Amino acid sequence: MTSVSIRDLTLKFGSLEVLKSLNLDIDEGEFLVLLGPSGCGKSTLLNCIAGLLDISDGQIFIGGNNVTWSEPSERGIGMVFQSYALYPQMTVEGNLAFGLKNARMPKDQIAERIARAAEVLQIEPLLKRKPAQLSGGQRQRVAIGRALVRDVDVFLFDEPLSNLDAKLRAELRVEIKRLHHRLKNTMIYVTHDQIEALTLADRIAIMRNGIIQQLDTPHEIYNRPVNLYVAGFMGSPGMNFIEGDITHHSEAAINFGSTRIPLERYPFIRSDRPEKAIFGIRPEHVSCGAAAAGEPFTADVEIEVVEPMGADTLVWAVLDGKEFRFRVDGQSPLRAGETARIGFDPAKASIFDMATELRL
Amino acid sequence: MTSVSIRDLTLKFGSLEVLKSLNLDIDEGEFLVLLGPSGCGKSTLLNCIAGLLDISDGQIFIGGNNVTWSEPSERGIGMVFQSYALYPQMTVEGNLAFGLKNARMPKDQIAERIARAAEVLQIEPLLKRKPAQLSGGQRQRVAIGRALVRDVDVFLFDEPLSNLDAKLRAELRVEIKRLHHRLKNTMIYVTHDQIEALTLADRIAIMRNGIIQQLDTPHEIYNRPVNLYVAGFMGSPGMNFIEGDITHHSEAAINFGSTRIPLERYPFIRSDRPEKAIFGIRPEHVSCGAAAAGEPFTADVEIEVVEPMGADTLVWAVLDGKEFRFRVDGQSPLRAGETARIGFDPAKASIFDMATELRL
Amino acid sequence: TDLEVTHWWTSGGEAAAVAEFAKAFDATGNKWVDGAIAGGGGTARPVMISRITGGDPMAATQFNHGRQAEELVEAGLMLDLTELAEKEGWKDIVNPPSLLDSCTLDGKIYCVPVNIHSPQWLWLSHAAFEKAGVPVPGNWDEYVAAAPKLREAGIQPLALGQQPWQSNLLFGAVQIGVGGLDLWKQINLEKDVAAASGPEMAKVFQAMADARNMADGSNVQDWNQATNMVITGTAGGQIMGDWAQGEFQVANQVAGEDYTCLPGLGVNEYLSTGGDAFYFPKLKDPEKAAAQLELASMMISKEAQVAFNLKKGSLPIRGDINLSAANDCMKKGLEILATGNLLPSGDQVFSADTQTQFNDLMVEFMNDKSITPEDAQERYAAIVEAAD
Amino acid sequence: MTTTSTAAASQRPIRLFRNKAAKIAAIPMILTALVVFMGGTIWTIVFSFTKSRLLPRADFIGLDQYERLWSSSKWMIAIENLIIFGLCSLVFSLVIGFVLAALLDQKIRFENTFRTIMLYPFALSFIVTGLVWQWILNPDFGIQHVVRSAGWESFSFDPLNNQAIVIYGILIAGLWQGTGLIMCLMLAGLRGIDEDIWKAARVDGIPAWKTYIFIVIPMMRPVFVTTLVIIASGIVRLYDLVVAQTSGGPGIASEVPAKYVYDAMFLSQNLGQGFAGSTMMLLAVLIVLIPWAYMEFGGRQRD
Amino acid sequence: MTDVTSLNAPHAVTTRRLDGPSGAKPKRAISPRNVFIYGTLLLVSVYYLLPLYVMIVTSLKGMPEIRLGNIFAPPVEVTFEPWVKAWATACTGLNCDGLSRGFWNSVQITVPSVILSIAIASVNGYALANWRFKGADVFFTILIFGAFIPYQVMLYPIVILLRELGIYGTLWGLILVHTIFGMPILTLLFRNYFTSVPEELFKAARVDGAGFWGIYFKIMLPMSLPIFVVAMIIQITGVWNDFLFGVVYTKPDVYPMTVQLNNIVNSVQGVKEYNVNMAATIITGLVPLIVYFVSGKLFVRGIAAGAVKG
Ligand SMILES: Nc1ncnc2c1ncn2[C@@H]1O[C@H](COP(=O)(O)OP(=O)(O)OP(=O)(O)O)[C@@H](O)[C@H]1O
Ligand SMILES: Nc1ncnc2c1ncn2[C@@H]1O[C@H](COP(=O)(O)OP(=O)(O)OP(=O)(O)O)[C@@H](O)[C@H]1O
Ligand SMILES: [Mg+2]
Ligand SMILES: [Mg+2]
Repeated sequence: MTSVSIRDLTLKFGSLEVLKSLNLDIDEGEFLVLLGPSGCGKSTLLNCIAGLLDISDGQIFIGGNNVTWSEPSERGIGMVFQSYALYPQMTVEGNLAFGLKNARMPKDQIAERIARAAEVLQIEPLLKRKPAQLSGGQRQRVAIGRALVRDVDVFLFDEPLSNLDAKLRAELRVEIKRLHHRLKNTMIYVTHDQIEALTLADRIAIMRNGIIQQLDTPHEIYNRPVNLYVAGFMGSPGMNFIEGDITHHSEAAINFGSTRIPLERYPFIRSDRPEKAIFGIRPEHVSCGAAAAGEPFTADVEIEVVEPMGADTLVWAVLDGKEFRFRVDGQSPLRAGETARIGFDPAKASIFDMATELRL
Repeated sequence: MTSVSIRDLTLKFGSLEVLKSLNLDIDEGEFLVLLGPSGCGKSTLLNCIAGLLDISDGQIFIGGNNVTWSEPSERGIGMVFQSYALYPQMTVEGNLAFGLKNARMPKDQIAERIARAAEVLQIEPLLKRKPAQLSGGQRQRVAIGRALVRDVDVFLFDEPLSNLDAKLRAELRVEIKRLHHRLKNTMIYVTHDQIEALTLADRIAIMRNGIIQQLDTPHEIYNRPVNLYVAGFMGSPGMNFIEGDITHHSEAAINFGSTRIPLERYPFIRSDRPEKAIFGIRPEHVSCGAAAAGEPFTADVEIEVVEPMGADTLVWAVLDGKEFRFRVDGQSPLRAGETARIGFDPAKASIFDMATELRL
Repeated sequence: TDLEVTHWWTSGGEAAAVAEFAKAFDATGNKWVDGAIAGGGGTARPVMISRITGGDPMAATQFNHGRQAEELVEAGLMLDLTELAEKEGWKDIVNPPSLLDSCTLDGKIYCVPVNIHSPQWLWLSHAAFEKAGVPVPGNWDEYVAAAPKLREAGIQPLALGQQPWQSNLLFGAVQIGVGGLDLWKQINLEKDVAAASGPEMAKVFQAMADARNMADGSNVQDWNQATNMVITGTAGGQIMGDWAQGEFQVANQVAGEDYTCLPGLGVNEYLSTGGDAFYFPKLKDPEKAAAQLELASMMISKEAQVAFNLKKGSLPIRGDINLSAANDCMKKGLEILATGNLLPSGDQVFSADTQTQFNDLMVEFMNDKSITPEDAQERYAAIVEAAD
Repeated sequence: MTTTSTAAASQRPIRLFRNKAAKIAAIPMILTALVVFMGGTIWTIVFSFTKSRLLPRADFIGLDQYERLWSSSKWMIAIENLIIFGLCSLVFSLVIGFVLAALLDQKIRFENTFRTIMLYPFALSFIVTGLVWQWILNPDFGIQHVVRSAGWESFSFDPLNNQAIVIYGILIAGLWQGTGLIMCLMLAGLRGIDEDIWKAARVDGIPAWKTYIFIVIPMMRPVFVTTLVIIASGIVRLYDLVVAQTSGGPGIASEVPAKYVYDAMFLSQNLGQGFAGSTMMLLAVLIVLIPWAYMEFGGRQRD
Repeated sequence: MTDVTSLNAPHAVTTRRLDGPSGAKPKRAISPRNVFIYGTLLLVSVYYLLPLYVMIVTSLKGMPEIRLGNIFAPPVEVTFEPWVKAWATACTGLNCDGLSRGFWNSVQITVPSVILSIAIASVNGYALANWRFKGADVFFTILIFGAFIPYQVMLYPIVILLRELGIYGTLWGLILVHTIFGMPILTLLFRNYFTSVPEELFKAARVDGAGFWGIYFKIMLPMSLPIFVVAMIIQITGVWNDFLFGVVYTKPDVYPMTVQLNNIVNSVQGVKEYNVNMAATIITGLVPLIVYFVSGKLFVRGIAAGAVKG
């Protein structure tokens, strides 16, 4: 059953059309992540769903009801903001109770709800404190708690982790995931951090300029991006892109400079073959040294920069005049200036039409 | 030859001693990264070197000169700030030229310097724009340019990338590294992002509460942290720590629950053996499935959460009652709830005295 | 009944005079609620007008009688006193009758004149002239001639306050004193522009220039500060209305002994008879309306007139009372009043607007030596021409 | 999809009734803006074309009141004074306010004390300010007297009694009262500037005064705009101070438009003339205000 | 590779103290910079304090001393008589009870005026900042325009307005007038302040089901102390010091203190009694001054929070 449905949603700020006739269906209990660069309209979409912005056109359904013109509090949603937006002058308890009091819930019931949420989030010892006395992670939990107590169908998160440092972010990410496992609510989660998106999402919607580019599971999006934009956006370090010409003599291949990459193993999804194409391969799909020998395609590259990143090392190299990055083990002995042998399986690559930028 | 030397530097804000008798020598052309959690005194140290804070005690030498009491502009340093601190009402060119004009440098020489810096940083097309019209990365480059034109010996960077998004951060990181290769200036770089530290640094100084904990190459710091703090601080996801008892019956081993990890392969650096110790192993040093079989130590774990992160997948599991994370390939078929066989080589581990928290 | 009375009489002599009214009114079993607003008519009048037009008027209010309240009367905001006036026969007792005329509009009487003020007086300090070693002058010309001597002795020849109306008052006195009655009438009554720009008038402005020189260095603001200079002998003289008398009295000075007063500057002994009048805004409460009539009746009564005017130093508006207690100066005034050498006051002949223009011109002239008498005369004539 | 077909589309509500509470709450403001400020202004303008005397009367006489206004030397002096006072107080308020703020921003001791000293005059009314300064500047008792009796006989400082400089005498008092607030605004603005800018300038070797002039001041534009609005509104309203200090004297040398208007309305009992003066003043205000409103609302929507 | 232990044992080099400057940069208390800064500030302080000093000194002198001496000289013989007179016995017309009778009137006028005007202006500012409805900016611009209109100009239209409302001459009329004229600048302050409150807070409260008033009272008000202090100070100062409205729109029995002050100052009995005038001036200014001294710190904080953002 769909939990949230958006039909032809259009939103304008004055003459600026931020969301363009957008459609989206989210299943009950699904964890959907909206991912996209800054300014693409993620927050705007979330605010529309929450009812915090008056939409220009279209309809919004939550739990089967048309809530297009309902008040935010009547939509059965809870929202967690980037800055947490805790009410600074209330205690944690007050923060949690505020929404319930507004709904005129009896006192004992409020207490019960708060107790349950506090237990789930393990913030019982904090209930009497004010937000200023909490650490970033604790604030974050309180903010989630505020949505939790209201017993809503849909949770909306607007970059809830981006104000935290890397370590805490990693921990809370897991907590949110655990929470989702436990509660099984529908969750819509905005971020521009792809690690968050990949780790949390059941499905990811990649947005750009108010339009959803691809809506699919993390695995599909990562491995089979539908267009060049998605391919480039996902993955850090980013995919290597090499422009080349497609040839079909005996077998399909892509050529650039004096290099020829055979494509017989590549799973084409389209039957037309444009002449110019862009070949993309992720740095982590490239092997190096001894391991490269077994790959269907091998070549020599000159190493320019070696970036040790602890667990792994990223190598910036040049492949036949083109910049080419690949990832090796953290203990790798590669040095800048050396030449290395690399190899990869074109089956793991993505190829895009140079003109339309769509996947071939 | 040392380029920057710091002797017994002490800095107090009122009664708060932020830097405590700190010593540091930086070689010419070295890229030193100061890494540490927020508030540990990194920026303070940098400001002391730059002469922006009056120190309480100690001496500072730059290029062999005692600059302890010199003005910032006389120290031969250039500084790049987190917020860039570009002069908003001047064009990029104006920003670059302002310091030079002020030093009464002839016009043609200024133009030449700017041209050179602009070329190095590839900001020629931006020279006539104002900072507000630039993107984050471009601003960053201009901020570097401002230091560059002044032709200084030492570059100081105070978290120059932390205001940027992940993608841009990765790109600029490489650019800074290339710049260093080209200019070969001494660079001191403050960050709390360990990836930046690992990729950029010749040496990393890990700070905590105004004290340098470890000063070494990235490789050493990552693989042979001198104490528990450094071990926990470096690496994301962080190292797994397991408390246990060290036994020496036939051979050294660490025990917890019913698990026993043999330590004969571990390169002890100290001869004393405390009873209680903490055993640490990085998630990426753990193998899983078939690969685990070949490792000196193997065990079964229950999988709790699986976090696919694109290239890799992080698995949160339980090893004999303790939380245990390990990293597997991005395409791994592991599911939450399953049991998996893992293994690792204790030679890659780090063991710390529970009392002193120092490496054994 | 409590009646609120607003006025701007707050100087020593004035306040004492008002107290007489209040006492008399309280004696009738009513209560005088005093609403004094200091700072002169400029501060007080907006309050009065606002309150009357705002629909929450006081029970009685001071105006200079003349044209100041004309429009309020026309707008029907003022209580008609005709009935009371007829009953008490005001027409017969008010002298000069022009005072009552000023209260009359379309044959109805709207105000009670309470005193006669004549502004054309020159007050001279005996002490000052003694110090300078010149006899006390008997007229304007002697005074002007004595001025340099006064200056030599370190005495301010002529005291003049900064407020604009004081300069205009000085001008009015010089006009009648130097220019004479005919010229005065041509200009003020007939609004004869030719006369205003003629040679006779030029003499007046020359005299004003003399006065300007004599007043040079006088830094005080208020009229009674200037009077105080005469009282203390730091100034030789002041041209001020008869109300200055009250200040001399408060200072226990005796006319003829400590100071001399010269009506019409001692040249042409004419006095213009302006004065203060009380108006009674219409009130809704009938009880108050009755009390208003009592108040009006009290103000014009003999006893009140005597008591009030003695304190204030002004002349009573009734010809039928005997002011034996009056001092030297007051008696001079009463004599002139009796001979009928009277003129209407500026407030009666010119609108407040024109008056203000005169004020501005005169104060500018008196303070700015770069304005020649000729320039001033030209501008004066222009105002006369535009006057309505 | 089940949802689209079954659920009845909820009606788009009428625009006027969205955020009803907000609109109701804004009624006092709307009424004030429309009835008092707009209404009063229009009423004033309309009656400036009439011959109204003591009471407003719809007795239209065209532009006569304006002709008289502009041929009146008092008005001309008033305008001239306003321009002098306005320019000087604008420049001096900003300069003094900024310099003081900059001094206080030097991490000095007793900052609170100094700030309070500079700010307290703002708590006093213009009447009080005028009175005190009248007293201090009085040549017979005040500074001039004191200096002279100290032996310097020829010393002359009597701004309130000297036509040529009387407006500066008023300026002294005006600045005394107003600069404290300006200083506070500037101080707040300075504190809002990114520390790093200062550091960057120091590293670049730029002296402090240059940093202020070329970098900090341009960055404080919003503060200057707010400050300008506050100063300008004070200048246009200048009235009480003049009345308390000089009543427009000596002569009419310190007349200002607001006083001209007041006098015309209540002393001359010539409302029409007063309204004409007001209209001219309002016109001047609009000239100041329109650029501000444009900057405030025209350029950007919301930041 | 560095020896790990070197971190804990002092490095060979570091023990050797090199020549040259060491330790904190020497700072002289009397540097040219400090002389300039403190000198200027002290000089300026004299300018600001002089009038207060003159007021106080003069108010403690007797008239003879004033006439003879110099206004800056401290009183030879301290007398509190002028204070007593100013407070209790100075005459205006017939009433000889000094400022005392105006004091309570002023309090009665100030308290409700301040409360009402701040209440309305804060709601306005809140509505403008957080609930931007169509046309709001237009009204706001008009309101700001109102900040420039000289009070004298509006005297007449307001008389008519109050008359039509039927509250002319009542305390409520005066309160309304103060509210109206305080509205522009206060609304500007509040609007700027509320704009600087994170919008997310407002959104969170809406999601939590709070309405316009709920958000205002429960969220916005509790966190607006600094700006309320600023508004309070400005409004107390304005209302307390007001003379024109107090005298035009009320009656003698509720005239504020400033009317008595004006009367005392402008009623000259022979010579001006400067000592009484000064005492009266100080007494009248005392309330706003105290408010300033007590809450000065919050004032600056509030200004920083509310006024500076354009
Ligand atoms: N109130 C507004 N008025 C006008 N334009 C707006 C408004 N709010 C947002 N926008 C514009 O709408 C676009 C989308 O904004 P939105 O906040 O949804 O981006 P986002 O994807 O959430 O970005 P971020 O990752 O930076 O939060 C942006 O171009 C922004 O400038
Ligand atoms: N001006 C100051 N006055 C008093 N204490 C200060 C001042 N500046 C910094 N501190 C304190 O000194 C300590 C170190 O601050 P510093 O800015 O050097 O930290 P940091 O390592 O740069 O942190 P971050 O990563 O957050 O930038 C902190 O505890 C901070 O509170
Ligand atoms: Mg957003
Ligand atoms: Mg820092």
